[in-house]
Amino acid sequence: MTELKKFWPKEGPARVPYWVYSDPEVYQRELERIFAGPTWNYVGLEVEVPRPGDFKRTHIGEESVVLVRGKKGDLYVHLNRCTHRGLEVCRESFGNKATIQCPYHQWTYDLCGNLVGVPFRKGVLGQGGMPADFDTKNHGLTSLKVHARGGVIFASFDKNAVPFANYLGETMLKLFDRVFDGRKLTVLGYSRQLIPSNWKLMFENIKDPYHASLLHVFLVTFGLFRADQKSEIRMDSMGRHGALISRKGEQKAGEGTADMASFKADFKLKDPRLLDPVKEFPDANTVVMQTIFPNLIVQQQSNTLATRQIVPRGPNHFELVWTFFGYENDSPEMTQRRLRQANLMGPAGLVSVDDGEALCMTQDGVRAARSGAAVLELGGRDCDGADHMVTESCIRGFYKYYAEIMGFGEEA
Amino acid sequence: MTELKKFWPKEGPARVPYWVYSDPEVYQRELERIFAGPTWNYVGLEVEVPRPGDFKRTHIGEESVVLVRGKKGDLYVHLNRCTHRGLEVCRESFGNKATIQCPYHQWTYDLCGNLVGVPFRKGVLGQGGMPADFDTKNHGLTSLKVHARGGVIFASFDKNAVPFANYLGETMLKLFDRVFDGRKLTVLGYSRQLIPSNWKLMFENIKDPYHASLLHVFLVTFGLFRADQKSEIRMDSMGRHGALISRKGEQKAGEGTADMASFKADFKLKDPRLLDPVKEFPDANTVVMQTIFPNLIVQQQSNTLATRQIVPRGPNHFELVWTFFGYENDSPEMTQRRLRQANLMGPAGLVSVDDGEALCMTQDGVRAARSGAAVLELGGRDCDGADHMVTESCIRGFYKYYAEIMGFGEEA
Amino acid sequence: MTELKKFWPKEGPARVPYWVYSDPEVYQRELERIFAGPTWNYVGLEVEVPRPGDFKRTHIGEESVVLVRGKKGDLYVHLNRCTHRGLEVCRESFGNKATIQCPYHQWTYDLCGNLVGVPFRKGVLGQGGMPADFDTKNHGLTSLKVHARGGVIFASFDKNAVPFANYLGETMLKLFDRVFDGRKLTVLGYSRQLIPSNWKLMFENIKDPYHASLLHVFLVTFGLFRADQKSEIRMDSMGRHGALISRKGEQKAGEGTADMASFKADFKLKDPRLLDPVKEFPDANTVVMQTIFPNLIVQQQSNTLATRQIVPRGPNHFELVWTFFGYENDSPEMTQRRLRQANLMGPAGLVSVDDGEALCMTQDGVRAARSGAAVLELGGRDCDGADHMVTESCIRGFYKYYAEIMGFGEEA
Amino acid sequence: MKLSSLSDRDLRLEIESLLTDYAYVLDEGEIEKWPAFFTEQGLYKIVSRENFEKKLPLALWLSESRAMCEDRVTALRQASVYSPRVLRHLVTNVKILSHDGERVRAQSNFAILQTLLDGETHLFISGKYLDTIVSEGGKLVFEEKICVYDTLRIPNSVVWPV
Amino acid sequence: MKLSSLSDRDLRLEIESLLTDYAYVLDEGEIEKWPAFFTEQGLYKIVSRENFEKKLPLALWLSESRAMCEDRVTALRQASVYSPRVLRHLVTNVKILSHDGERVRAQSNFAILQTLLDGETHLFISGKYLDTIVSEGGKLVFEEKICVYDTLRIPNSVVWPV
Amino acid sequence: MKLSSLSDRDLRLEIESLLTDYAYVLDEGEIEKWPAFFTEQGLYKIVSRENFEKKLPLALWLSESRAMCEDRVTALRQASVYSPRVLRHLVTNVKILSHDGERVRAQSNFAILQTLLDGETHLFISGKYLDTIVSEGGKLVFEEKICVYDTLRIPNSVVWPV
Ligand code: FES
Ligand code: FES
Ligand code: FES
Ligand SMILES: [Fe+3]
Ligand SMILES: [Fe+3]
Ligand SMILES: [Fe+3]
Repeated sequence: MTELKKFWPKEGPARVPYWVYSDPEVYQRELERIFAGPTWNYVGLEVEVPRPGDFKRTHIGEESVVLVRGKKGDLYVHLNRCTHRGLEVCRESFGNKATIQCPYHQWTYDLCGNLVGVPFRKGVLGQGGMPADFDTKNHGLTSLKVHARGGVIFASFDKNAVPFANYLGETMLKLFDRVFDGRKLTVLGYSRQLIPSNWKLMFENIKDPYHASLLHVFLVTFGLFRADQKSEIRMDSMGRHGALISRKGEQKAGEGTADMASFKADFKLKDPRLLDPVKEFPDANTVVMQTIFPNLIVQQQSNTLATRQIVPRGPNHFELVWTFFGYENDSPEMTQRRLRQANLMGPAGLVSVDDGEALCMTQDGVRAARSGAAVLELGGRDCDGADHMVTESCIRGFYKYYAEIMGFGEEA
Repeated sequence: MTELKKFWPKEGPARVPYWVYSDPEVYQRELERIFAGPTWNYVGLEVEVPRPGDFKRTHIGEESVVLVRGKKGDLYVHLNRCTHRGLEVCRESFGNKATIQCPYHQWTYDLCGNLVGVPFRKGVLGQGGMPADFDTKNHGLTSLKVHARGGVIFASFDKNAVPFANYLGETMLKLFDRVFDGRKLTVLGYSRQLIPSNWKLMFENIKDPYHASLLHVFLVTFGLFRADQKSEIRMDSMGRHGALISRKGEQKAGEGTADMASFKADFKLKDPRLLDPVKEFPDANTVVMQTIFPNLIVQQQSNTLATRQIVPRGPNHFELVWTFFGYENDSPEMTQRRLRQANLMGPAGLVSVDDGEALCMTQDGVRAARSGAAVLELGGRDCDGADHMVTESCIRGFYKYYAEIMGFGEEA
Repeated sequence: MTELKKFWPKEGPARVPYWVYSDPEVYQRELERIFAGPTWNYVGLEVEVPRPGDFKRTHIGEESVVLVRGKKGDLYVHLNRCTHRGLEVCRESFGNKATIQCPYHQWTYDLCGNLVGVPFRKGVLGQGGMPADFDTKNHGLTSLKVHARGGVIFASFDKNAVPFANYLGETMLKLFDRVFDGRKLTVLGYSRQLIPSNWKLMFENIKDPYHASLLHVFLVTFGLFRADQKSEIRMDSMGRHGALISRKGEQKAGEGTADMASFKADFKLKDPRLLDPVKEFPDANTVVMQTIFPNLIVQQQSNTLATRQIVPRGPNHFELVWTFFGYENDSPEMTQRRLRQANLMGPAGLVSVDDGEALCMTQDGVRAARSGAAVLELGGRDCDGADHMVTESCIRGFYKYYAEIMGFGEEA
Repeated sequence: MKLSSLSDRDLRLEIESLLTDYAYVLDEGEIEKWPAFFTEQGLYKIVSRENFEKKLPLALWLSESRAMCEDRVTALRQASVYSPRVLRHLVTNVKILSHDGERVRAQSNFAILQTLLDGETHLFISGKYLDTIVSEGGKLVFEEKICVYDTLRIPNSVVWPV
Repeated sequence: MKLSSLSDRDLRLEIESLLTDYAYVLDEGEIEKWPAFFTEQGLYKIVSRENFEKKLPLALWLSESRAMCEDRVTALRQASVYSPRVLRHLVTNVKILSHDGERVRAQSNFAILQTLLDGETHLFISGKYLDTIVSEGGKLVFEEKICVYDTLRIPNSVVWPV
Repeated sequence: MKLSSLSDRDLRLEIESLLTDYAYVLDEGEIEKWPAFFTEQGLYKIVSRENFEKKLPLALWLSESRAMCEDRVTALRQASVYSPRVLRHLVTNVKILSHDGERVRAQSNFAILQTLLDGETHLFISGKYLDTIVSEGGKLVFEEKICVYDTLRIPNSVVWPV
């Protein structure tokens, strides 16, 4: 570990020094302390690996891992690295295998990660082979701690990670269970994009209700998310997880729209099927966007549901993997509705395109900065939840926790 | 600032250690001490932003900046970075705006850079908003020091930069004023290229009369620039700016052409309109190539006039932006002549192509060098001007100043 | 030289810490201590530069060099860098020149590398020129130490490099002379590929008989190289050079094939001309793959002969240059046989494709590793030769020497 | 134009022209003309090769009607925030998959080059068009256009139609 | 189809179709259909521009018969280890070099785009096809197909035929 | 060939052949044949999309006559210093913009791939050709050829004609 001489501005979480977005050493520490640290990382949905032997290749931080369904239906997440000479064993996104075999020298692991086959271990024609004291027990795949809840699977590199429920905390857990309520999920499809910005800007974006009322003409115009609607900001006690909750209003001017240049009263859809939401959750909320530290966003925007997984790719890029899903008992009409509303989200989404661009512009803005910091003062300087969305507290909470886990002292 | 343990060879400016061309830490220091230091950087021409609200996006070092014409015709150069969360605000090369608005949360700045609009500043429906002590005065765009002369605009990050006229010095100022003599300019067009070499090699090239008589068959053959012609090398007192001045001769062999393998006596143009120069400046000089530290070349080669702006892009690349111009009162024939002669210059220019290639070959030559230095001994080892072009003094002057501003001590 | 705080695992050469494959500082030290160190580097074949003035541009480490045939038939290897201002002088892969002239200012070197021409050295019209004490003797091209044996040319940056024969050692020399036995060679063609892995993985691969019986279905199936065949592993006394030697068997199941999942008994060629080897060397060996530290593989696989030159390109890539050759007195049938068998080798080779992929997968597997090491225990933990191929000793030998020359201490 | 009266070769030439006209409006930024390339109930989808091969129904973008295409255009013009970009379509390898008198199924390869603010041109995405084409009012239009893209890791956003 | 009965223009159109069909089986992964594009004694070579210009005989891959192509297919399916990849051929600029009643020599440009596991699409290799085409059993096939590639530094391996 | 006697489709096919022949001489390095593609007073310009859209007159290269093209060739052969390079033109999406009996205006897309000394092939520049074509002595030639390139940040130099 390099010694990082970085100090947080004395204003605390109301400032984010620009070096967090592009410094390569900061990024290395993030990989170590955050993604390989005492966190729970999203790896997939149970329904993606329904049968024994099913596997999915994915990433935590920059490490390639394999999510595997064991023989008895149990779940494993292994580091995707042969213990012999380091080859990335699994090279398909999805599949089914009885065992995991490395192509190079065909060392073979069972689904639990135990090394069960070493060719020529006893030699050939009495010659060579592994030493007598070679013990396959010491050479199994590195396996991570795994936890599944409501059909969603998380893994941790840290064997001492706190239990997942404690990690989320009560408030966040309730919101998580709202979508993942035990019904079986159906994957509708994937989208993958490489966004040219630091991964944390994605989290900021989803924790940021401020921009939604201003940047997203589409959301504002059709009342899908707007500052003058009933809404809430919620966080866990440490500030790392968060949620933006909102209720759809009408497409009409309200108080506050004066400030919203984005409101276009005369924009009407020619094919209104695009916006034909139906209520499907017990509460009246129409949008709940939840961020689960460090790599997951759970999106419920009207009837479009998705997990968004964040995979950092150096300080200046991250990959965003969208898994759109529904419930097994969805009617065909409901499925079609979800698919249609998906037009708002993803790499070509009417709303998400704005965010991808904003993130790219931010990275372009801060990359060359030799000093300076973002200013987070909307709604005060605290890190508390709120019953409105005119605050950046949720982002402040995130950076408060971030500075802690990263071990950044304060500027003198 | 990292501590750079780099020492200049004891031969002084007669040597240029190869690490100046590719070391990433040297490059970072250049961005800090040179481009963001007490220097005047070219940003554009007045005629590019003629009316109030006109803007141009460009770069100083790696920083994106916006040149803006204010309401009263005054000029501003702002750092192109929203003071809220760092977004690169302006994303068009040119345009006209009444105010500068960031798309992310629509913070709005007036043309002078003052923050004049913060949506939801007072909250919405009585909730949220900025803290009472939030003062927009503290959150205006960062503005640079600006100076315009003869229709050319320069900016400095350093509020204490010496006045532009002093910065140039008398000799250089006179040459500058020769081209920018107060007549209104017309932009004929832009060319932009990414040259795979360190930015300083571009300066060396233009301060180097040695190569012109040897590399450029075209110049030599048609007598446009040749070692045996009447010529001068001029510099400011510090050596950072320079000029190569020459008078066209005939296409015939002279003394000195013996050394010029490039001279092709039998090369005749089939369409002679390409070389149909007319005298247009009071003096007899037909070529004046002026380098203004750290990012500008002013080119007068016969009747083709251009500014060439240098934008470094890492140690191994730089962008070269050519702005070809004429004078407002040029006749159509003169404009056409300038356009035709532009065939010699730019990314596809009959002469400039040689330079682009030479720069690329030099970078390829020095990139892998673990030691060694360029040798600059033509014309002696001094850094003085001369009445001929058989000298590398102008490059030596440049590196003498460079070693100083970069703070490189001498080798023990 | 940066101070590298890297320590080798205490298990010694039975472990290879993953940082050797991707750490940029380790890579820099390799360029310095290995490629520019007391090693002999392959640069080409005599037959590639048969006549005086013939040259070939190639690379040692990342340095560009030119192999030149002098006027008297002598051989030179010069650093491809003009001593004036560093330009890469020679920009063609092959050619013939009377002198070496730099295009920038036309400094001219004779084939031995002496500076013989400096334009305007005496000035022009009595002005400028080089200082009186400028001595061309001090500005010749940097020339490397050269040694040719059996038509193969090697060069060393280190003037004190031990004689080539000593460098190879008796055992290796004999194997080298087996192929390069004095007959004149004919180049059949080149293949060049950029493999996305660390260069050392290429050496591991060729020193690794373990994988050949498992990864290469083609080799195994047709009995071209298989663990149950008569074979040997040989090394020089330091472990840096090595050879895998094997004798073709039948395409039938043997003891040991039980472990070889790759064996496909029913795979028959429809056009058997692809595998129509004839014996051409005095001994009974059908495969000899020799690795000569640090940049050469000599391949004799049945009748396909090639040198494979390794050019590192950063820690994560290397270029592999294949020169397929035969002997001048080959019959047309023999030439055609070599060309046909070349289908097994090279960037599209039925066998080599597997290796390219395995290397890429290994780099992908180890790149993100923050700790860990490859395990090399097949055949024990020693670094000795063997009369079978069920051992990784040849790789262990390589890393034993590598740790030494790189100066890595052992972990506490 | 009557599809039934065209030979296979003529059909290919006509479809090449259609695809050229289609790409032209996108490259030239005349996006308002884009919806007219579809039938009123035309289906337009941009689908990843991954979803396509797994038969997962999600599209990157889905238009179930010409009107939905028009809504996309309006949104692009009035509601979306994005930096300037220039596209360049290379459409090649046009192949008739099947046809009867009514409709033709054709496949072609596309590569879209994109130039962003920095002025560098990059390969943006590639893939194949799977088109069902009919003749309406004397001109060819898409009854269905499925753009199956290879580029699973999309470079940022797909702002314009493919 | 009789070559001798075709005009130059029709010939070009037919060869374009042939090249499209050829690229189609490679892009779609239907490699088993690939050998049928050659005559029984058909010559197929992938050659670097360097070897081609120096007249060095080495090929990256050499098939001296359709059977050798079939062996390559079998090896690819059963004997080779490689990560998944998706190819996209752009074949353009088809030019008839010469023809008599029997055979046509044609040249065309190709660029192959490749998408590997990470989902990014890269320009893999480019070059020209130098084809000698004959008509057999009513369809055009390659008597000789020389793929001269520009990309001297090949990005890793050429797994599939070009 | 008489332009007036050609149908739209035939015209497109002829222009495709012309563009293929044009790219062929550049890809093959037969640059001496390049000027003959222009009329004696032919106008050839390489223009950035930026200048083109702003109606700024500057060209990267301007030939006002076939003779000026010939001068460029002579300069390239005798007067310019540059490293070896290989070009590969992909010319696609040919579209007739307008035509009368005398001249045709056509647009097409181009992408030029470049392979330099290191052997890697890169997308060099892309853009569109805006051509005015006439028939002279039985063959089609350019009365005007405007190459509008998208790639504002050119990778080093444009040595060869586009
Ligand atoms: S690297 Fe996996 S078996 Fe050897
Ligand atoms: S980042 Fe500019 S307004 Fe928020
Ligand atoms: S750099 Fe070679 S002669 Fe000047
Ligand atoms: Fe958003
Ligand atoms: Fe020059
Ligand atoms: Fe191998």
